[in-house]
Amino acid sequence: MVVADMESKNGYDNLNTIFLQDMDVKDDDEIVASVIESLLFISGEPLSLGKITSILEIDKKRVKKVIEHMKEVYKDRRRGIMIREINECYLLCTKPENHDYTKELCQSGQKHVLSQAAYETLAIIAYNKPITKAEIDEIRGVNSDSAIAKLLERNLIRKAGHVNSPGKPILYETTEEFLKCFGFSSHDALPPLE
Amino acid sequence: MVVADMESKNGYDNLNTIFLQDMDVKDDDEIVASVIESLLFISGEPLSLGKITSILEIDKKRVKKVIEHMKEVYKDRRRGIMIREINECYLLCTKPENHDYTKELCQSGQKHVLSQAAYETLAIIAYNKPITKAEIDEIRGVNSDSAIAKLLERNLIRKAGHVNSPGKPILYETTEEFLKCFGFSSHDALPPLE
Amino acid sequence: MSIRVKLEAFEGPLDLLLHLIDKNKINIYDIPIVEITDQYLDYLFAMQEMNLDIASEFLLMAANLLHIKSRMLLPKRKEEAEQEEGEDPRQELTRKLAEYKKYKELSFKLRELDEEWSKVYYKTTGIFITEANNDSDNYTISVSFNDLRIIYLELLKKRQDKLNVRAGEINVVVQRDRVSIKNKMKQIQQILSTKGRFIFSRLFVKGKKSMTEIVTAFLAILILVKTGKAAVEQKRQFSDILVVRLGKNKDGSCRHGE
Repeated sequence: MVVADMESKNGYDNLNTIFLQDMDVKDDDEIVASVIESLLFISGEPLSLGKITSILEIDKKRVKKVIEHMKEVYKDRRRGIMIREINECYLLCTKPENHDYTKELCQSGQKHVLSQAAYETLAIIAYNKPITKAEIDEIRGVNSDSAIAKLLERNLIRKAGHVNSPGKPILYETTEEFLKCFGFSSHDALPPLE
Repeated sequence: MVVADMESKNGYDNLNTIFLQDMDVKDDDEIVASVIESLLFISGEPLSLGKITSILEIDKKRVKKVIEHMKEVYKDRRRGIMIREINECYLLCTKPENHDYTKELCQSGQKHVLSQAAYETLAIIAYNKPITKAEIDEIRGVNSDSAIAKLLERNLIRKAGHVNSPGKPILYETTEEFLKCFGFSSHDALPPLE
Repeated sequence: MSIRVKLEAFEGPLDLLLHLIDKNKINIYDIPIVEITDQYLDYLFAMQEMNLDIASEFLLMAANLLHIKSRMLLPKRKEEAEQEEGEDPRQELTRKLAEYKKYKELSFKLRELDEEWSKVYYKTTGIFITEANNDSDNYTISVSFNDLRIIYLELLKKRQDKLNVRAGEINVVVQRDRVSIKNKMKQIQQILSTKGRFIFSRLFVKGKKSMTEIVTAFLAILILVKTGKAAVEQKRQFSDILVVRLGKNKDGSCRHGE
């Protein structure tokens, strides 16, 4: 690469000293961590374990191990970002405790609060997916049409096929957006029911 | 509120432990560093010292001091990102030594490529700004219309007024985006020609 | 007023029943069905009085409660009582209430998590890398600034006399209007030695294309043609004049143009 040939000059943010480092991912977990941080930083979307593994060309177990270690390191209070895991995909986000400051940069606009009905419906779907509207209505004891519409609109739930019975009722399930919005790393990470 | 009564459950990324931290920027540089990292992370644009200062409500000198310290900390080889300074504005970017890996994420759509004509034109403008198109054409010996258009579109150069002569030719100069792309902290930091 | 707000806030009959159970500090597994039914009906009457739209589910539950109540009050025949040992008429209601209660509590948990995690922000834009150009114009390369510097130095070597070395002196440079045939010849030869050919009109800076300069350049080219150092081609009348190098290169080789 061209960059490697750069001779030492002032004014480029000490880029040269950085270049002196030897890069070999093969035998250095520190470099693996550095590359993962770079990758997560540029990726807007959650980055899958598979993708990271294929870019680094090292095995999944090692990537996972390094990421777990990184998560610990990010807990340092000097850090303003952290790693989130969603269904074996990873992404960076700001730490919630900095919200008083970060919110000033993000004109969050209107708060997207859901209704109590929507939260109840969401809870029922999350723990019983896939589930039909009739079953949800049965548990809630009341019609859940508008709650389901709202949740679909917010992409927190999605249709997951039909039941093979008369009327072919639609099944619903929670989405990855649900995991992202509610801080779960996977559907298995939901708090136990009882 | 009901929420407050909820007991601690496993399975949601230990957010609760994070929330336990007390936040007071006023007397803790570590928290200032954390907030700055959060802010730089979410800001797509370079963030000015003034903006950071106004959000944190602490004085500029302290912000600068913390950022200087952070820059040192980012040199840790485990880190994959670093702080760039451009005209008293700051932004996060990936470390260049991870380029072999990061480029794989940025393939189609985000590669750092311009035509030879555009690079020549850019080099001429960088060292001679402000400069007219005619002068650029003269140096290159060919018409630079499309190169200039491309550079303008990429926001690497901008119009910098007119020459006070017949025809009022437009003057061009390089932008902050240019500094950002080529790793300079200010125009004074360009490598000397000889 | 407060009762009205309360009524509208109930998500459904189960929610209302849970409220009553909670208010009366009742064990959900041993509901005093007579009291609860009476209270439930009171709420419905209140709703009716306030002309609230009572959802059919509320009425259905009322019927259900009354049915359970009647079954509880009716004396059972002996064998029937033995048969139904353990099968409490309230059982189905209790099961439903317990199930709903579970999700209602979870919904509070979700609300809490939603609030907390909305304090987290994700990166959306601002990648450090510039966008690719999809145009077909020339080849593409990836460079550092040092490469730019080299590109520039090469250009500089080729066209040394054409450069205003320091930024800021631009106005002087642009307004420079002194042209001599000798300088023009030198300039043209320099262009020819690097490019091999050029289009006559491109020789001029648009803003300062003074008549003197055009004439001077034209004369310079005529001299070069006359001395065998250049040739001119013009495809049609008034079309651009192409100036082509003739004669030797620095290395002694002889070529015509590029």
